[in-house]
Amino acid sequence: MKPVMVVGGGISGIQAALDLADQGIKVYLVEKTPSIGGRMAQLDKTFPTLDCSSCILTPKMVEVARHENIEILAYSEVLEINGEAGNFKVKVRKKPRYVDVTKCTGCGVCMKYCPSKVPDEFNLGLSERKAIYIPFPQAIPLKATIDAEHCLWFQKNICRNCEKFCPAKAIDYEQKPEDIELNVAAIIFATGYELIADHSLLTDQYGYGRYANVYTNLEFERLVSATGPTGGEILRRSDGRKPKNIAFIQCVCSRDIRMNPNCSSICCMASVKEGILVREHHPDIEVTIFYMDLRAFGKGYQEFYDRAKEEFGIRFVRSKPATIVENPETKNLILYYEDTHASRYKAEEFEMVVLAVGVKPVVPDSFVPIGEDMFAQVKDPYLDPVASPKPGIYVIGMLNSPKDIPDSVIQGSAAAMKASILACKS
Amino acid sequence: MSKPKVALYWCASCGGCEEATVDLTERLFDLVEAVDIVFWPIAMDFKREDLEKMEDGSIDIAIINGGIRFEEHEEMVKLLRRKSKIVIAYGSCAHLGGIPGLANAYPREEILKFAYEEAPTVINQDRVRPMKKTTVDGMEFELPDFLEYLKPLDEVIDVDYYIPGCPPTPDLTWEAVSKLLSGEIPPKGHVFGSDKSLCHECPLNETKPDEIKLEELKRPHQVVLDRSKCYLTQGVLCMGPVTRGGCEALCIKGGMPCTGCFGPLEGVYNQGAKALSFLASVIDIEDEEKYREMLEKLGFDPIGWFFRYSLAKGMIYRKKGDGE
Amino acid sequence: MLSPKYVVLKKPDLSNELIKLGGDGIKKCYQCGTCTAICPLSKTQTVAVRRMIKKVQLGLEEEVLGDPAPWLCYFCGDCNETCPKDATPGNIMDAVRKYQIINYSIGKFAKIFYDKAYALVSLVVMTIIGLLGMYIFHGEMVTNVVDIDSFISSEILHDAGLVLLAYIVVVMLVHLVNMYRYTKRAIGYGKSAPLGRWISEFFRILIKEALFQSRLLCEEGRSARYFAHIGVIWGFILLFAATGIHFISDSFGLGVPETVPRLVGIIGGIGLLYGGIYYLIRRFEKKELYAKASHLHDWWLLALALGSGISGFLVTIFMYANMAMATYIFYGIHLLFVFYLIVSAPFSKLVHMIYRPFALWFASVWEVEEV
Amino acid sequence: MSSEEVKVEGACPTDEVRIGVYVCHCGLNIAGVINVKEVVEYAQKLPNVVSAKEYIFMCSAPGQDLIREDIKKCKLNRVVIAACGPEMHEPTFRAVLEEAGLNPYVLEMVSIREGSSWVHYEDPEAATEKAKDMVRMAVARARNLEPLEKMSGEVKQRALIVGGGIAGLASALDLAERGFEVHIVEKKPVLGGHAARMGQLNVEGRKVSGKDLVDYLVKKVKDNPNVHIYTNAEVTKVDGSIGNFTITVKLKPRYVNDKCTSCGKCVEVCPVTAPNEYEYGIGERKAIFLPFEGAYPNQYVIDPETCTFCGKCVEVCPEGAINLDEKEKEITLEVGGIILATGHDPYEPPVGEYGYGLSPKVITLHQLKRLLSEDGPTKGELVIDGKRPRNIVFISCVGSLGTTPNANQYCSRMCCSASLLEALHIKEKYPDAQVFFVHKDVRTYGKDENLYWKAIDNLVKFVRFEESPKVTVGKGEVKVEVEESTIQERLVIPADLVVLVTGMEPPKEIEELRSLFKVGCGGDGFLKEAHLKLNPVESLTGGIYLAGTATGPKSIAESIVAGSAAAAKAASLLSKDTIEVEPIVAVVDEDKCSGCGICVSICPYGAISLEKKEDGTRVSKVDPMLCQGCGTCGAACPSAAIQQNSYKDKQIIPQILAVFER
Repeated sequence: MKPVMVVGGGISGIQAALDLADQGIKVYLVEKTPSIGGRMAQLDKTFPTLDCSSCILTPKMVEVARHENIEILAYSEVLEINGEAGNFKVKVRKKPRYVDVTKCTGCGVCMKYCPSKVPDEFNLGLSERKAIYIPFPQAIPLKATIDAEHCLWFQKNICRNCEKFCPAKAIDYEQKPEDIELNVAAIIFATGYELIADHSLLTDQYGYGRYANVYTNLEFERLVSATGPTGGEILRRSDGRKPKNIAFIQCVCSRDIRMNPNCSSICCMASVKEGILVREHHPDIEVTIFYMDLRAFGKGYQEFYDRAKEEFGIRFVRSKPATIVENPETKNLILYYEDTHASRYKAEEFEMVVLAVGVKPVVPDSFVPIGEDMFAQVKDPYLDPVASPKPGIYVIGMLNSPKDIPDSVIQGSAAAMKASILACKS
Repeated sequence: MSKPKVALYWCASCGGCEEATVDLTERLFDLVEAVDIVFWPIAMDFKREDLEKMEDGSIDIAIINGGIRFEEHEEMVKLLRRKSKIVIAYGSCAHLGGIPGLANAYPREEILKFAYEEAPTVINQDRVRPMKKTTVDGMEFELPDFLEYLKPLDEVIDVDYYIPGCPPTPDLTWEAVSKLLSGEIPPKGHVFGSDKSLCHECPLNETKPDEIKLEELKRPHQVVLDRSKCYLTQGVLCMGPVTRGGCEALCIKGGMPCTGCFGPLEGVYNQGAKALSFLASVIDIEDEEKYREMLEKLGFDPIGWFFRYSLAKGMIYRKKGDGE
Repeated sequence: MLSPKYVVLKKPDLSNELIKLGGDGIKKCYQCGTCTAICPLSKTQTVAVRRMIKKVQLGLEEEVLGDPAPWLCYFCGDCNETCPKDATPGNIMDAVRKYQIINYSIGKFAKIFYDKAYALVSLVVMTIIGLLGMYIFHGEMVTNVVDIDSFISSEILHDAGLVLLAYIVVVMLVHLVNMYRYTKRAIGYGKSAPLGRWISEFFRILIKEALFQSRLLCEEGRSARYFAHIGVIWGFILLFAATGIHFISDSFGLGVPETVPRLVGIIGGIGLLYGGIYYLIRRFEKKELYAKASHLHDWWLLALALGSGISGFLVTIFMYANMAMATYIFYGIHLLFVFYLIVSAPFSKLVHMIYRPFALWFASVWEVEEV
Repeated sequence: MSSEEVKVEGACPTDEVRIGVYVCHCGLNIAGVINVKEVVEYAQKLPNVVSAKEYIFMCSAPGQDLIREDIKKCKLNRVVIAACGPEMHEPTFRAVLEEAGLNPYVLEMVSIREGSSWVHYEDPEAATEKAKDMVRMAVARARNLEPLEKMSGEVKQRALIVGGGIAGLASALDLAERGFEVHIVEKKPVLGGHAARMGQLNVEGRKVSGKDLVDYLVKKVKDNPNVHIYTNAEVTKVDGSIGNFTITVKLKPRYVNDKCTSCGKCVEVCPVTAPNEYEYGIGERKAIFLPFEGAYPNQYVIDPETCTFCGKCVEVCPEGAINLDEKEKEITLEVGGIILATGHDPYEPPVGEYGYGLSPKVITLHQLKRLLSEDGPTKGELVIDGKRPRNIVFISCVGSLGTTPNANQYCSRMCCSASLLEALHIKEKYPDAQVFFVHKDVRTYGKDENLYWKAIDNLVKFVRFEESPKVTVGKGEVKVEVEESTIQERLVIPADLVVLVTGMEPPKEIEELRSLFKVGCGGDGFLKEAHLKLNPVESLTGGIYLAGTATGPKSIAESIVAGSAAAAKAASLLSKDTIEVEPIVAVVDEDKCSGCGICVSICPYGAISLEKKEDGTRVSKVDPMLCQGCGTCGAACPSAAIQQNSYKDKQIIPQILAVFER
């Protein structure tokens, strides 16, 4: 049985890797960032059960780390794929961490002494990390990484604090990128998604980036998270004060002909969940969700939505606000919208606005064919929805189409099944 | 060889346990034949002085019923302990605190206030209360003081064996006594009765389905019980599962669910909590509101239901019992 | 608030008719309401662009015909710009305006101005009538000096003017009655307003909206368009006033100096020319949104307004230059243009100058609670 | 009082308890806050502790060496490690114990990092004191830890798939191609489930119908020698547990054998008619019938419920393929894993709900799909009451979102897309038809948004309601009255056809399935997954996996993916010869158990059963292969007879009492 490669260490990639490894198949799990975990690691809680996201994800991550059949290639990227189904030759570049992972114990001493501060990607820039860092406490592998772009040694040839203080003597400034070639039977791409945050619509129409108190949903997720930059306190970017009311705007950069005609599938429930989290912790904050069609389609979602309305008193307004104007003194935000159920035009002031920004897949270069809708093409949307038109290559999770966690997990397992058939034949 | 010397004493109890001894009926004669009763204030004229006069360890078996509520009880049982080789806690009150132990739900002051001032049948305008020392007609009297809490026997003295029940059944009493007399000495701390719960000997155990799911709870007076079917499955709280067997399911046979007088099984640290836990496990109501409604209708009384005999004997409670 | 009446869906293919009139965004709109929310007029009065589109999509013909909303819209194009579905709500509003003009008109006669062939035929017919009229009624032309009366006598012109005035009044009355009926049913259903309100609103709208176009001004950055439109409106008013002064002075022998109406006319003409040329350029540029979608009826109005303005100017110039023949020829052309303008007025886009204030009037009387 | 006073039964594995305590610095994670040295000194003084040490990283190789050496040198028989939570490193240290010759289960990890240094970083002194408390408690617990042995069971490398719908077929095909033997048991006489009757699935490109998909899968499955198909069969008994199930299957008589050539002569003579359930009640069938064209097996079947056994068919059958005396058979299957692909039922509106059953002009979406299917009763022609409908009104959320008193609360996920698809088919076929979609939210999630946009583009009329619409059935006339909420108008739509967009419901036999396979159901009535998000195709019962709509509404493509996913889970199990389970499971003390059955009622994994002993009394029995070690039974057991290894009262109670020992 040949090994299988999984590219992307988010929840669907993790699931695919585990299901393959459990069948006795060797798996290479390639992850671009220093740690596996993906988007789910950034979430506070998950709908509709309100399970703490890391609490349910971390055990899976640990399982991956401990599994004898899984080799994690974190901080690595696929460079080249040659060969064919059953016999791929994949060139993977292990980027230099400048830390000897066999020695590093993840103690975090280096991070304490590093003087260089960098916006923290894990918290979407809402806080800072150091130039040597572990992205989050549950990271796997729990190893430090030097971000050479911001490291004083690499930039200005000074400091070397981490080397001085590392109790395990694990720092190695001389590390070079290492290219390895792997022979695998199948490749599963689970490269995940990012928010469509670069569109001018966000800035022009909704003032994101111009107005301090406009957030994206992922930023807000970090903001309500107990592990986030504020320790779960909801505080405004402009004045660090708790807002009296929050508006969530759905379908920003989704269902919009200008950049993304698809429905992003997850934002409605994510906003409902975030609304519930807000109301649970701070019943004095009013929450309004502006939606067009509330896509509570999954198991338990409608019930969750009903609870949000009845139990948590979240206000739902059927509308797509047209524009946001900031009150320059209070930094409050005035939303102009039509409540389409009442056919009423309204201008309403909110102290914080969260934009449910749509998603786009992170596309793995030229390795998989991409459709017009930005998402990866599939061989047969009905019979083989996880297979790319290229034989032996599978596309799952958000790369495949917008989907929630359960669907991503299911696709991970399904792709593992398909890949295992191939691996067993070769 | 002289006959074994036996002492009997009662503390805070209703007297039922003494009755239970009498319920040995003709076996009582055998007992009297076999032993020498050296101390039994309720039946014969013995005084404290008589006991004090005896040599330490000269009594073979002391059978004590009732919980410890007065200073007098405390003194007497300590005395008995000194004089006896074996001490048996007899009946629920000595074993677990029993019904009088329910008073532990209230502080001493509240109990006295109610009993001497507020109870509807009391006329006591001067609010006279029993005092430790009272002078009547120039004579000073001393009364034993009312303790802060009621304690089971083993919290005051070392107890060797327990005969549970409210009251213990004559058969069990006879079995225990004859076992001890025959020299068949169980390990210290042994509780007479069955090692399994009442269900094991319950005639209705057969009728219990594999899975119990209760949609409603009822009190015995709210329902006409089908006496051929497990009471618990009929929605009536039966403490059988959480109570030591050994009584031969007398109440069950009499048409009443078990109230738990035999106390918890070995290894169960808190009978009431366990009862609450098992009952919660079998109630099949998802809706919280419905739950609340049911309890309201029921007149839910967790202490009376689950801790009827064992309130004085809680694991955590014991620490507080010392007045800490 | 839920409407009290029951609407039976009788004309489900209404969408197709509106699509023909330029409202093809109907096939895109998913009812998000962005258009209503972005509409600058929403701040003062709910224009409910989205609701209008929905009514069209569903085929609520009577509701569509009775909705004054399209007349409140100035086609600024903000909605088109922000629409996430590119449904061009502004164009849909424009299409509804046309649909209403057609349906309010007698025998739906206005249809012809939305069809090139019919419009051409009507142009030819009117030209023939006009030329024939001039041929029959023209006098002995004095060629050495300019004497307009000698080309066609002012009495004849005055009589013709009176006939046309009567025609306009009668036809417009019929159209307005139609408009009232539809509007009453749609937005005034079961409502009654006190007479005082009718009167006060009439004057408010006449002055604020009709004469000074306050709505158009309410948006900053659009003052050029505002002045152009004011130019056209006041151009027409002044020209009409000039004609009126001349007529009244003549008819009653008041002896108002010839220069007064002429001066008024010239000022009016300048306004008209300014506005007309402004619009012409914009429509050719196709930059602003209203100008992107220019239809036959837009060009028609523009051509007539400019034609009558320019020809009138030329007449004046030639007159002062004392070029008799040129003056007469252009005078003839000018009269033709004016004739076209007047005859087509109740059916063409020009009618908006009546419908818009009336729609505003009805809306402000009946939709009070909507504000 | 001290913990010694609590009676603890059961002897320790060796006479003298010798505990080693190891406190980790975790770099600065612990040592940066807690005074580790102080904790170590404190630990040294605790009873039974013979060695207490600290190290910067206990999990590192030198740290592990230190423990190993100590175990040998000090003859330790219990180990306490005060470091991080057990999640990551408990297995590491268990391995250390094993290598040093100790049973791996006499290890106790105490999380002074997550439990103290991380949360009390502002107060190092208090954190140190808390760490001491935690170590003392851990030592108290460690004293009574027992060595445990891992358990293992054999795995039969075969799978049972219950349900031959699209999800079941997908699972079967994947497992068979992976090389495992698969048994498909389908209750109906034919494979394909609902998917086979779903008609066209797309509007553009290569036309795909549900039937095409089923045909493809059936052909592949049929040709695979690893697959055994039993149609008209039902599972009647399930014995055993994960890795080793014994399944009893009842093969119901079909009365027609494979000599049948589907000539149809029997149908002509059959005198009995019944509504055709395969066409969702449109039209009728005979008692002997072919469920639908091209079904597999393509063989007639007699429905014994309606058949009068008159024998006319036997007389006319030229092949002699009919045998009315055929009897029920029973077979047993030995399998390692089970996939439940038991599907759903469409919601059936009661008569009168939205006029259903009162007029032929009111039908369900499933019926419409049959009418529009090329292989349907009208060969794809939409004809109602002899006429082609012009105004067609879809009413969505029938039976979902609590729109009627009878309806379910949940959203059926697929209905919006499915009905818009049919609306587009109608528009394509009959461009002059007016289609109204009366809806609440349009939930065309993900890429299906495309369908919504297409429907708008094709002038499908969307009518949004908050209050459920009213359907009035007059004389040959049907009217839909609805309050259009976005324009606040009361609309009356004269309808030639009303299509009730019905949702999905758990199948009627869900209760039987539940008790047969010991799987749970959620609040919506569908089978419950082990974890809604991260274990969506596994049931709480080991070795039983869930595919397709068994767990809730799904599209065809989603069902197929779920089928493959369930297959992956089964493949993980079947690819092993034996399965090992953690010995941290519940154990019953038969001497104490009175057979009250409380534990049986509460076990979420169906791992406990009551067993009758020779003396007639009952005792609980735990199947260690099924037990997941959740401890629920231990908490509920009224006699303390059922306890969980490593978490017995004698281990936990001293730990709790140690809290108060200061």
